[in-house]
Amino acid sequence: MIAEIESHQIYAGTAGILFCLGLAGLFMCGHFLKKIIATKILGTSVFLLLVSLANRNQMEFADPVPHAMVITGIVVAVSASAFALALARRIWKETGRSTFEDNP
Amino acid sequence: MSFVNAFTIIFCLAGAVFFLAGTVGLLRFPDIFSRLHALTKADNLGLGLIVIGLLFQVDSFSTGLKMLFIWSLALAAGSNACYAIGRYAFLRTPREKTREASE
Amino acid sequence: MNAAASSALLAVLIAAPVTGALIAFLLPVRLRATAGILTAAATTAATAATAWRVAADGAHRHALGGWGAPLGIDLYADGLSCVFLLMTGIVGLFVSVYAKPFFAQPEENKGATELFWPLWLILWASLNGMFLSADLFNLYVMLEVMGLSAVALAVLSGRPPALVAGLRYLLAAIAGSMAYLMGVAMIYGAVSALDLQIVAAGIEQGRSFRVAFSLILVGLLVKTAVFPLHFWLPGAHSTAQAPVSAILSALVVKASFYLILRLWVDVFDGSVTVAAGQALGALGAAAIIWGSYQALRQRRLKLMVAHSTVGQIGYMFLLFPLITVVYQDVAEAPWLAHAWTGGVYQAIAHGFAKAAMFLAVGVFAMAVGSDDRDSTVGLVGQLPMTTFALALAGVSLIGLPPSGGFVAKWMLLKAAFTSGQWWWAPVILLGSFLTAGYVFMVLRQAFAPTSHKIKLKPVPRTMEVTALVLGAAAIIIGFRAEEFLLLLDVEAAFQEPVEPHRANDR
Amino acid sequence: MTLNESLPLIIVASSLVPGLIIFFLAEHQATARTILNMFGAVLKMALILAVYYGILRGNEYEFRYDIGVDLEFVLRVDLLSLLFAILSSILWLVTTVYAIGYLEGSPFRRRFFGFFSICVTASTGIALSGNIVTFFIFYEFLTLATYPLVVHRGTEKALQAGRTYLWYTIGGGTVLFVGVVWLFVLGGSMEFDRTGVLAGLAEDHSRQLRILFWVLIAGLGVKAALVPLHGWLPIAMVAPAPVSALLHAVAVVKAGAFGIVRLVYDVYGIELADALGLLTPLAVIATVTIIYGSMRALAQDDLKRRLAYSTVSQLSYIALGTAIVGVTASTGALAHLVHQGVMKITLFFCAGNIAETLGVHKVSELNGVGRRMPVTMAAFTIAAFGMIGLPPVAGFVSKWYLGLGALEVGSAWIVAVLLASSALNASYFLPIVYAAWFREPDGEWKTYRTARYLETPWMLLGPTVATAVLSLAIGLFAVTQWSPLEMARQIAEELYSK
Amino acid sequence: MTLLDQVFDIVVCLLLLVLAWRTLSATHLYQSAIFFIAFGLTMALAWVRLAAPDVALAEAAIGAGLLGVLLVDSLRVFARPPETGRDSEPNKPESRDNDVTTSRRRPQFNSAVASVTAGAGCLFLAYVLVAAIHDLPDGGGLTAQAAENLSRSGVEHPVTAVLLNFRGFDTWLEVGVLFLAMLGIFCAGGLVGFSETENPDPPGPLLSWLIRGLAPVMILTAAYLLWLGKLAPGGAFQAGILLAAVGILLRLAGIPLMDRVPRTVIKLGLTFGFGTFLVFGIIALLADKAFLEYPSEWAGEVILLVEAAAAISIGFTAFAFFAYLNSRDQSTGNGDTAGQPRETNPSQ
Repeated sequence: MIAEIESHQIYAGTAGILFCLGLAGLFMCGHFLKKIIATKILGTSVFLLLVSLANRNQMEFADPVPHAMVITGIVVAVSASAFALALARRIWKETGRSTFEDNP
Repeated sequence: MSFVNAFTIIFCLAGAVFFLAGTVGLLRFPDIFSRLHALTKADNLGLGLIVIGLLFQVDSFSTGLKMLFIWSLALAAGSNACYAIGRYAFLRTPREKTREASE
Repeated sequence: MNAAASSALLAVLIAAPVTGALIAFLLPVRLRATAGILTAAATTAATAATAWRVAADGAHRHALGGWGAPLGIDLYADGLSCVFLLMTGIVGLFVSVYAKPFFAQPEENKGATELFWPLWLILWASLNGMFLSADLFNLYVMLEVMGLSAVALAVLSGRPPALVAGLRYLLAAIAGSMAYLMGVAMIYGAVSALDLQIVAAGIEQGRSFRVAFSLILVGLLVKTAVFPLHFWLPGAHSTAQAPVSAILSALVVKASFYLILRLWVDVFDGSVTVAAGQALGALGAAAIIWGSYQALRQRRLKLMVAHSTVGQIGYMFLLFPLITVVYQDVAEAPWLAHAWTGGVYQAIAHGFAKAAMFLAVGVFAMAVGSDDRDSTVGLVGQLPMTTFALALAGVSLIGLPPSGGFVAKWMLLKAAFTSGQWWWAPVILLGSFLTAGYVFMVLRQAFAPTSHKIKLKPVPRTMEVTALVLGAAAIIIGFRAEEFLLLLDVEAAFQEPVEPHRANDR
Repeated sequence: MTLNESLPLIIVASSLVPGLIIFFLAEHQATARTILNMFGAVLKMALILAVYYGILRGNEYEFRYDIGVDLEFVLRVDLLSLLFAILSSILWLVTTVYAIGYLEGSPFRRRFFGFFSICVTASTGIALSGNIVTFFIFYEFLTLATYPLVVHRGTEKALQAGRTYLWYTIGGGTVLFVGVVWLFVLGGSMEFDRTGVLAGLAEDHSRQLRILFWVLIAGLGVKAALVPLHGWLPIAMVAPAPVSALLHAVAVVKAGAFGIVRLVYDVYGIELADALGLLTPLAVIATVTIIYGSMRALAQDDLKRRLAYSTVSQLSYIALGTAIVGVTASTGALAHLVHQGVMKITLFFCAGNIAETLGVHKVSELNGVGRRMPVTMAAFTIAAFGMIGLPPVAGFVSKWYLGLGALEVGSAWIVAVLLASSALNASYFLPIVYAAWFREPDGEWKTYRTARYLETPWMLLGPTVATAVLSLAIGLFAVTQWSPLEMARQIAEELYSK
Repeated sequence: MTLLDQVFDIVVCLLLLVLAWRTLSATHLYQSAIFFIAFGLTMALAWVRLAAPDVALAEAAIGAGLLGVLLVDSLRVFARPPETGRDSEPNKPESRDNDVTTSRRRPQFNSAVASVTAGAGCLFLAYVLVAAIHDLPDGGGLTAQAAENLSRSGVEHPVTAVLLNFRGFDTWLEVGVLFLAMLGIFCAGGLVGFSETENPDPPGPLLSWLIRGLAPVMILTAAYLLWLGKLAPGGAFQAGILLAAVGILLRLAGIPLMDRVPRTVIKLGLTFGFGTFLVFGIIALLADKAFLEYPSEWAGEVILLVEAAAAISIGFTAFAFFAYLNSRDQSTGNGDTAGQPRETNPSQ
C-alpha cells in the first residue's frame, strides 16, 4: 500500500498542510515574532511544493528552474522577515507593544 | 556481504548506540551541566564512529578528507557551544547552588 | 527608432529609476533631491517614448538576458500597460517635485527621511516592472520589491503609529505574495511554464486550476486592499507622510489591480466563471459602500482620504462582472468596450485625484500643524490654490462632469445598463453620493470664513502648485479621452471573447 | 474651425475667461474687476445679438468636440437656446452693476465675482447645449459654481443653507445622471435637433420610456423647484441679494425649467409625450406646485422668503404651459420663461434695496416705505402687477396666452387654476403695495446707505428701474417684431411644424 | 522507491509538521525560536531528500542560520521590558492612531470559538489544497530546454545557469531586495548607526580563540563555494552568507568590526552587488543586446565576476542586518533621532 505513494506526493501534501498551518499561525498568534515566523513557514511551504512538484520526472538532472526560483524566494522571504523583525523590535522599544491589539 | 560492508555496519551501529546514550543522558540528567556533559561527549564520539564507518564506502580520497574535516569542525563547534552555554548558566545560577553542586 | 532600440526602452524603464536610486543613495543628502528629480524626469520621458512607440506600432516584447520565453523572462508592453505606465510617470514626476520642498522642512525631516529618494525610485522601478513583466515568478519578485519599499517609505517618519501600521502592512503584503506564489507554484507544476502567454495556452478546465487561480486572486486582493481584506490600508496610508501616502494610494494599489486585470483577461479567461465575476463585483460594491461610509465618519483628514481610497478601489472592481459574461464574439456584447475603458479610466482618474488630494491635505497639515478636520476652517483665504486643488480632486472623485471620474462613471453606468446588469447602477450612484458627502464636508470647512485669522506656517509654493497641477490633470483627462482609448485598444485584451466555460456545473 | 463653429464657444467663454482672470486678481483691484465684468457682459450680449441676427438670416452655428467613446460635447444655437441666452446675458449685465453697488466694501468680493461669472457661463452653456450630455455637464457645473455663492456670507445659517442646497442638488444631479445614461443607452446621443429618435422605440419600450420620463423630471425638478423637491429654494434666500436675484430667480431655477422644456419638446417630442400620456400628470404636478407655492407665500413674513415661494409657484407656469399641447400654450410658456425672469429680478432688486438702505426685512415693517423710497416702490408695484397678471405689464401677456392655449385644448380646469393663482398672487402682493403707499410709517426710518440726491446709491437704483421699465416695455410692445413673445411664437410654430 | 525511503520521508514530513505546530503554539518565545531553527534544519534535510542540494545549502545557511541568529538576538530585546522612562507610553493621543474603525475593537469573542472556527477553516483549506495538488497534471518541467541551452550559458551547473543567466533578472532583483531590506532596517532603526555590540557579558577566551582560528578557514570555504558554483551546487548566495557568518562570529567574539568601517565603504558595500549587475545590464543595452545579456563567448567569466560581486555584497548586507540590529540602540523618544548627534550615520 505504501509502495505506490511517490515521495514527492508526501512532500507536496505536507506543503499544503504547512501552508494552512502558516496561514493559521499568522492570524491566530498575537505576538509579532510568532507572526514573522508564521510568514517564514508560509514561504517555506510554498517552496517545498515548488521543488517537490519539480522532481516528479527525473531526467539527467532535476528541473533547475524551480530550484533557482526557490533560492531567490528564500532570500526574498528572509529579507522581508529581517525587515519585519527590525520593525517589531523598534515598536517594542518605542511603545512596549508586542501585539496589534491595543492593550500591550 | 563483503568485509567492508560488515565493517561499516558495525561502526555505524556503535555510533548510533552512543547517540542513543547521549539522548538518554539529555533526558534523564537532573541539571544543565550534567546534560551538557552527556550530550557533547556522547554525540561527538558517535559522529566519529559513523564517519570512520563511512570512510570505507567513500569513492574518492577528497570526499574522505572532507568528511574528516567536517568531523573536526563538528568537534570544535560542539565543545565551544557546550562551553558557552555552561558559562552562561554558571554566571546566572546563584552562589550557593553552585557550591552545593560542586560538593 | 528601430525595433531593437524601441524594445530596449522597456528595459530602460526599469534600469533608469534603479540607477537613479543607487546614485541618490551614494550621494550626500543635500544632492539627493536634485538627482531624484532628474531621474524622475528621465523615467517619465522614457515612459512617454514607450507609450508613443506602442501606440504607433503595436505591442513590444523585450527578452531579458537574450533568452526566449519559456526559459528566460520577457518584458511585454501593450496598450493596457502603457496607460498605467503613463499614469505612474506623470503622478510620480509631480510627487517627486512635491517631495523636494516637503522634506526640506525641518519638522518633516525627522527619522530616516533622507532615504526617501532611493526607496521611492526603487518603488517606481518595481511599479514599472509590474506593468511590464510577463513572467509569473518575476511578478512575484516585483510584488515583494514593491511591498518592501512601500513599507519602508511608510515607516520613514519613525513615529510609533506609522511603525505599527507599517508592520501590519508588511505582514499583509508578505501573506498576499505568498498566497500568490502558492498559486504560481501549482500553475508551474501543471503547465511547467511561467510566461503569461504560454501559461494561458496550457491552462485547461479543472478544479486544481481553479484552486490555483483563486489562491492567486486572494493574494492579490489582499495587496489591492479590497473590502474584507482592506484592514491594513487606512492605518498605513494615513500615518505615512504626505508624498508617501500619495504614492501608496495613487500608484501602489493600482499595480496589483492591474495584475488581477491582466491575469483575469489574458491568462485565466478560460477558467473564470460568471459567478466569480459577480462575486468580485459584489466585493467592489461592498468596498464602495463601506469605504465611503467610513470616510464620512473620520475625524482626521488623512484617515478620511485613506478610507476614500478603499471606497474608490471598489469602483475599479465593478469592471469584472461586466466583462465576464458568456458570449461568442465582441459584436454580440457591445458594452465590453465601455466596461473595459470605464474601469481602467476610473483607475487612472483616481490615481490623479487621490494623489492631488493627499498632497493638498499634506499642505494643510504642514500649514496648520495638525490634520484634524476642524483645524482646516477658513483656509481658502490663505491657501486658495490648495483648496482649489482639493476641490478639483473632489470633483473627479465624485464623478461630477467635466472630470475624468465622470467619464469613468459614465462608461461604467452605460455598460451596466446595456449589459442588463442594472444592479451595479445604484451602487455607483450611492458611492458618488457618499463621496460627495465627505468631499464637501472638507470643502465646507475650508470655505467657512472664521473671525480670527489663524497664523499659518508658510508653505513652499511649489507644493501647492504640484497639488493643483495633479488636480487639474484629473479634470483634464475628462476632456480628452480619445487618445487614451486609442492607446488602450492596442492589442486590447477584450477583443477576443472572455467566455467562461459554459457548463458552470463542472 | 470656421467662425460659425467657434461663435458658440466664444459666447460661453466670454464670461468664463473674465471669471478665471478675476480669481487671479488681488482683492483690492476693484476697478480692474469691474472693467472685466462689464467687458464680458457687453461682449456676450453683442455676440448673442449678432448670432440672433445670423439665425434669422438662416445660417447654422454648431461647435462639436469629441470627448470619449461616444461622448460628444456639442454647442448649438437655435431659437429656444437664444431665448434663454438673451435673458441670462441681459440680466447678468444688470445684476453685475447691482452687485458692484451692493457689495461695496464687503470682504471676499474677488471670490464672489469669480464664481458669479462662472455661474453665468454655466447657465449660458445650458442654453446653448446641443445634446443631452453637454446639457448634463453644464447642469452639474452650475451646482458646483452656485454653492460658494450660497455660502458666501459664511454665517452658520448660510452654511446650513449651503448643506441643504447641496443635498438637494447633488441628489437631483445623481438621479438625472441615471436618467441621462439610461436615455443614452436607449436612444444614443440625444441631439436636440433630431427629436424623432425616441418615437421609433415607442412600441416596445413604452413602459421603460414612461419610467425614464419621470426619472428625468425628478432630476430636473430639483432645480425647477417642483413641489416635493423645492425645499432648498426658500432656505437658499439667505444668500446676498444679487445672488438670490440672478441665481434663484433666473439662472438656477430657469435651468430646471429650461431642462423640462428641452425634455418635452426636443428629447421626447410633444406628440410622443402626449401619446405616452405624460402631459396630464405633468400638468397636475405643475398645478399643485403653483397652488402650494402661492399658499406658502401668503404665510411668509420675511419679504425674500415670500418672493422665493412666489418664484416656486410662478415657475410651474412654464411646466404647465409645456404640458398643454398647442402653439399658443407653448408660446405662453416660453414667453413666461422671459417675463417671469425680468419681473422676479426686479422684485428681488427692490427687496435688496430696502434691506440694504433701511435694514428692513419683514413685510410687517414696510408701512409707508413708499414715501421714504418712492422709486424702488414704484418698480416693486409694476413688477407686482405683472406677477398678478394685470394688463400693461409682461406677466399678463404670458398668462393670457396660457389661458387661451388651455381653452383651445379644452381643459377648462387649467384656466380655473390660472385664475386662482392670479387671485393668490394678488392676495400676497397687494397688501405689500397697499402698506407701502397708503399706511403711515410707524417711527423713524434708520438709514444705512445714503446717496446725495437719490434714496439709495445709483448702482442699486439704476438696475431696479431698468428691469422694471423692461418688464413694462415687454408688456406694452409684446406685439412688435423684436419682443420675446414674437420669438416664443416663432419657436412654437417651428416646434409644431417639425 | 524502497520502503525505507518512504518511511524516512514520512518521518521527515511528520517532523516538519510537528516542529511547525510547536513553533507557533509554544508558550515561551525562546521555545518558539529554537523550534524554528530546528524546523529550518529539518527543512534542509527535506531539500536533500528532494535532490535539491543548492536549496538545502541556501535553506540551512539563510533560512535556519541567518534568520535564526536574528531571531535569537531579538529574544534579548523582547525579554527586557522597554525602559518606562521613555515618554512613549502607548496611550499618548498622538501615538494612538485614532482610526475610528480599529480603535473600537470588537470585544475578543472567547478564544475557544475563534480557534475552533479557525481550525475548521484551516482544515477545510488544507483538504482543498492537498486535493488540488494531488491531481495537478504533470507538466514535465523545463529540464529539456535548460539542458539544450546549458552549453551556451557559460556554466555547467544547471541551477547556476538558470540563476545567473537564463533568469538573471530575478537574481538581480533579489540582490536588490536584500539592499532594500537593509534600507528598511535603517528606516525602522531610526538611522543611528553601527556601534559596539549590546551583549551583556564579555565572551570567554575559548570562544574568541576558536573564532580567530575559524575565520580564515571559513573565508576560504566561501571562496571555494563561489568557485564551485560553476560546476556543482554552490554559488553566490551560499558563499555570501558564509562571509556574513564570519562577520557575525567575529562580532560575537567582541570585535564589532562595523564601527571602524567608514560610512562611504558601508554604502559601497551595500550597493556593490546590485550595482555590478546593473552596470553589466546597461553595457549589454548599450551594445544593442537585451538587458543583462552576456556575450556568449566569455559568458562564464562575466558570470563569475558578477557572482563574486554579488557574494561580497550579500555577505556584507547580511552581516549589516545583524550588526545594525545588534548595535546598542541610541535612539531615544519616538524616532526623533534628529536630535541625536549623527556621528556614524550609515547613509549620510
